[in-house]
Amino acid sequence: MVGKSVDLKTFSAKDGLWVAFVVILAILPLIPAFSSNSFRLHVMILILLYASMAQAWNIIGGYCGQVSFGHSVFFGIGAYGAGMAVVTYGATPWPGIIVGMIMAAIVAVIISYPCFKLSGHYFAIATFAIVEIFNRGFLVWDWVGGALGLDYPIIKEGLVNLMWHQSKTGYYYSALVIFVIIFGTVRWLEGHRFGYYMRAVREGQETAESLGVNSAAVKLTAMALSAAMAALCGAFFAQYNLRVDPPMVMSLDTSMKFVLITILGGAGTMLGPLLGASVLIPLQEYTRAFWGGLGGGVDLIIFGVLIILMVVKQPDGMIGLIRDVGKWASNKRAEERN
Amino acid sequence: MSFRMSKGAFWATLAVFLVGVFCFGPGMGQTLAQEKVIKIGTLFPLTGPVATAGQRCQAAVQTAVEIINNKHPELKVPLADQEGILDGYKIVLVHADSQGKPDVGKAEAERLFNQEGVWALIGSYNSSVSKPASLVAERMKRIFMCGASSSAALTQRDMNFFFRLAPTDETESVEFVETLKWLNQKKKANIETIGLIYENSEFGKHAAGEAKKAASAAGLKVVADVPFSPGATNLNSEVQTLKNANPDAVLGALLGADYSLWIRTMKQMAWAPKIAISYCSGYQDPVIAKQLGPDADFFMGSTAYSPQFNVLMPAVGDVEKIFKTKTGGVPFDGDSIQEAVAMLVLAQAIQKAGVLDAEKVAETLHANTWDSPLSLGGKVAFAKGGQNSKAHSVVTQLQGGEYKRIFPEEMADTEIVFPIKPWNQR
Amino acid sequence: MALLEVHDITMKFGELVANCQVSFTVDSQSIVGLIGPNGAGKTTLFNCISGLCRPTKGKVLFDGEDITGRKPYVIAAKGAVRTFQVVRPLKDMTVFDNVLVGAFLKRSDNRQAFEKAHECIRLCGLESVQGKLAGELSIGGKKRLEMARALATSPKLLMLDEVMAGLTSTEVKESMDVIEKLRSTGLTLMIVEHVLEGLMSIADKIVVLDGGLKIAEDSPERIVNDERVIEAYLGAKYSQRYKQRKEGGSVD
Amino acid sequence: METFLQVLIDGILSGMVYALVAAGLCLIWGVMDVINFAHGEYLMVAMYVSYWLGFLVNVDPLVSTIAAGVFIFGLGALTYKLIIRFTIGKPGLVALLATFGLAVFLKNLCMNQFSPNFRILSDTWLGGKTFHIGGIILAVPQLMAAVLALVVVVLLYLLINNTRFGWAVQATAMDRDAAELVGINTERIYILVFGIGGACVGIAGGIMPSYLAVHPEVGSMFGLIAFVCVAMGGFGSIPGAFLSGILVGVVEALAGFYIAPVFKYVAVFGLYLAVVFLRPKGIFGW
Repeated sequence: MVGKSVDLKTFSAKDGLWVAFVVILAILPLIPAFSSNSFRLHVMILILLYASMAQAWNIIGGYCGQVSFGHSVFFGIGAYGAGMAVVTYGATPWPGIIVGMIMAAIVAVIISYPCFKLSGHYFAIATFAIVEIFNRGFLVWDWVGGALGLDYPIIKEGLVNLMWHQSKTGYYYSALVIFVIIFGTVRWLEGHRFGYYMRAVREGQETAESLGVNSAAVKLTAMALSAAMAALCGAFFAQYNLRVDPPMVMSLDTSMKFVLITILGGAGTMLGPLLGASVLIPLQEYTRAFWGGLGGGVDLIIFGVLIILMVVKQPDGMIGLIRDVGKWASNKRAEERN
Repeated sequence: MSFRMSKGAFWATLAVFLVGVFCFGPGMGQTLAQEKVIKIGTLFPLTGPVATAGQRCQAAVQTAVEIINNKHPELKVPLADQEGILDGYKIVLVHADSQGKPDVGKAEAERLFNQEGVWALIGSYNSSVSKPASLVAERMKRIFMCGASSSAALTQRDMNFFFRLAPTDETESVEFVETLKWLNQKKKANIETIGLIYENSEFGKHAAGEAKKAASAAGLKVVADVPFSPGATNLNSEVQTLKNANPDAVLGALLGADYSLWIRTMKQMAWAPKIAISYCSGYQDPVIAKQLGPDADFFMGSTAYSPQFNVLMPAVGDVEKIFKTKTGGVPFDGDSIQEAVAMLVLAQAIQKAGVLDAEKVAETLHANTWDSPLSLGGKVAFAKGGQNSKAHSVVTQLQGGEYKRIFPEEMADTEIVFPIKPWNQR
Repeated sequence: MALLEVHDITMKFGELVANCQVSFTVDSQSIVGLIGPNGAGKTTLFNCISGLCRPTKGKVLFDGEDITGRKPYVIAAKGAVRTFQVVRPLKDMTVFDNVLVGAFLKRSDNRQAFEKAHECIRLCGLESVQGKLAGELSIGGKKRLEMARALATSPKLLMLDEVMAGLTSTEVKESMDVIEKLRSTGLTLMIVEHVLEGLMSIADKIVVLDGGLKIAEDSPERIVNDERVIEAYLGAKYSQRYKQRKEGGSVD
Repeated sequence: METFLQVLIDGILSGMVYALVAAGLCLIWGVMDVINFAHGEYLMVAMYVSYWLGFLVNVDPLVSTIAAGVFIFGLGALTYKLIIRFTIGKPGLVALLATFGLAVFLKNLCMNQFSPNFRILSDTWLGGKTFHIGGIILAVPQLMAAVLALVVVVLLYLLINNTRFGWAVQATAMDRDAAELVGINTERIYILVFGIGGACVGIAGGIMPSYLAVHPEVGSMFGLIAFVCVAMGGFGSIPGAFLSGILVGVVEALAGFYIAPVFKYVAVFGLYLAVVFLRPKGIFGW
């Protein structure tokens, strides 16, 4: 979408496609093949959730170029926000979600400020370290449930409690709303000053500064925004699984998922996270469903090989793959014409 | 990294999304054409840090199903002498891997019910997985049989469809403290202080909490409280902390590899308490005694089963032969055998209820006392909330690589070696 | 009135002295050339003015305000914008988007920023490549991009660091035209050049650096005859001979 | 005081093993700017090599550590040939994610092949032996591992700094193209460096079964700690990695004992953050 950004319209044909896509998604549960409690609906919920998570990461990791492995911290804070509101205080999750998002943004700014002074691998390892510190900190912090975690009671279902019992349709539409919020925000950013500034910082910090871009402020803002959105996803994750504990939400594994999905799909692009989640999540869920019961970790072996292949062969992600195929096809057409 | 996005790319993404969701969907969960089949799901951590235990549990359920489905007149176990239940219904297992993660476990539980159409679930070893997974079952009004998860909280939720066979860490803690009191009386052991070492996870933390409660009720003083990160590269500071506090007795909750590391580190530091009692898992892993050799001796723990219990539970021996074919010769342990019991008791209840109706079967499970030759004490009965009120375990001590029964006295077969022999006198 | 005043700038990197007590002024709406041989400290001086380095000593006043050691983006926002000698395109962004980043400095509204970017792209003759990724441009294209991007920020003072180096003479000519055009719009320019051709014809004033010291500050006509300048550029020997020839005498 | 010394010495001993694990990672990082995420899994594979040699043919870990080193050398070279080769020159993240895939693959392959059971070698030469100096107890296996670590790291240091091969490696690390120009086969250097980096962790893993249980998850924590040591020591500095390895071991032990055992890794990671916030390129970095 960058290439055509020469035109002035803020609402382009591309956005029309997005709207169409969301409408299709919204209609899907009405088709019988997606019965209200099917595994397929579960997979779709996960795709939407992980695509949103990846898109949240994409703000700072893709657009702004700061590869953080620490996003599970923010995801976890969001999850704990919702979890504690319901489990500890017996309230609805909503205030917890808001507080969680704000807390995540604050924590993001505090820990990112010193980290942004680090470069390359030093930064990456610092974010690893932060995840481990938070993970272990939460494991011993009794106020948040410590190692025991938080278990949701069964309470009244509905939007008020953001909880549904038998049917997954409610969760599906909630995930869709989160998806729309996060993708919409990123789409908006992409076409506005802040979006250009983020990419400028990614491409060259000194250059950006010479053009009047306060790169530190851009990075911190992007990080805060990204963290708040990750927290929103985390809150949904807690509501969906009805349990929060540190290994579940604040672990390197979770962090890696943010990164992997985005990179596999195509970092710094709007479609990348969705594409990555659409491939990786069904793969993960269905390989586990097919082979997981064998107990040999076959699903994970395949998963590992696939990651290697994908990363090595197409570092631009699947977006790059599609682009290459597109190029190849148009070349072919051009040849035929000649 | 930014590309000119064509409409093509967009539609390609949509296609990938839909293919991902659609293609795999149908075809899953198609059942065998056979009519008289009861599908039961198993949900265990088949990969991840506790995969060993999970795989053994799965094998135990498979063993039980083999007994139920086929005629085994040589076994003195209910349902062994007939083929199937309810006049020819056979049980078919559908296995799933929780990876030891609550979110995965919950998703798999839902898939097993909704997609695979299982009738009931057995699982799921980790208490942290059993909690959300059993919630799924409860909300669907389906039965969840839990063999070995030990968290007492599981059966304090007033659930109607949840049944747990193993003794809880609460009862185990009381039993441990009883053992110490008994030692003080009988042996003038003079045990006054307690140290706790446990992995900082749902399992360890919960056990330690119960241990503290039981200890303070009995007037014992907890002088060292040492949680550690599971999968640690060493346990030096943990053991050093214990050594410095030098408690008379240590209660431990450590799984597999951590347990062996703990023992070896204590040996290296040339320290041992007078007595050490462990919650299930690490201590009762049959591999421990073999691999640690004499170092494993004189440590104690609660055991629901060990091959040396054959005198008490004569029926197990032949069942174990089947189990061993699935585990490469590893015998039952106290966790896995509970899963076999869970399967057997469920089948007995279905047989007795006479219908495949979850509510009826759950009522039947609650209402009766079940014969269970694979359980210590031989009986199983469920209290409100689903706890097996007849759950027993014995405090044993490893002597010469064998689990010797020490307490309660009426079950004992050996005199306790007290205190633990120093490392250099073995 | 002077738009930029540089007072006694000294910049040391450890033992190495890159600039030593350099002072000069740049008048509003003038073109000032900053020349000197390799390693004379031109780029360092630029870095000190634009905030990339903090000078060890000395002061920089811009528009009457002390901007010494301020952050680059603050200085850029005040209107003193520079280009880089070693081009730094934002590689994975298109040429247009590169310029747009500059345009956003003074305009947060998309429409205005887009218009400004278009204008600067036209001015620098980049229309035909505006949709390309900046990393794919030729070196000449990248130099022009540097300029377009800086221009888009609507600066008061534009500091060009060797935008003409490595260009063909026609390209140099074109650039000169653009610079003349800019001055007529009221812009002040400070130009670092290694190549003197062309610069001499448009500059109002030339500042010469050598070995970190300012050795001359004068109009172009006088600079070309300045001994020290010739010595700096052509070496002592040549300068000596030049002097001798001038004096008509001979030494050894 | 005695306790303090005991804790300190235990920390130093385990720190030296971290240092050896980190040294291999450090070499790879320094020469090709690649973080090998599968480093911990190399360690795990090495432990399996040593375990199986001990279990099947009764070779003591002290001997099979050499075999493990050779094996992981091969694994490293193979990794380079099949994976890393394609990631050189691309953003650092690419190699990191690719090796993350490799880590997932290796871990689960071992689980698939060897089952998740933990395995212990009983009756090793060193197993369980200790000796006492005053009131301080030294565990022989750990001591041996530490000595081995010291020897290997010193050899590695000498290799890099005092041999023609080492100079070629340094030249390649500084500027690959320039090194090519002066006739260095940099591709070969890369293979060898990845192999040698692997061999270091292979040797560390080879001796570990004499005091640590082997299972598929055993490498993860070592891997993480190695990252921390390397980054804390500074880009490609082997003495830096070695010192920070020991520092990490000591901090871990002291924090574990004097604060609380659950905080020992928190202290290690906190130490890393503190160091890089003060010196963004690590202790020995530039």
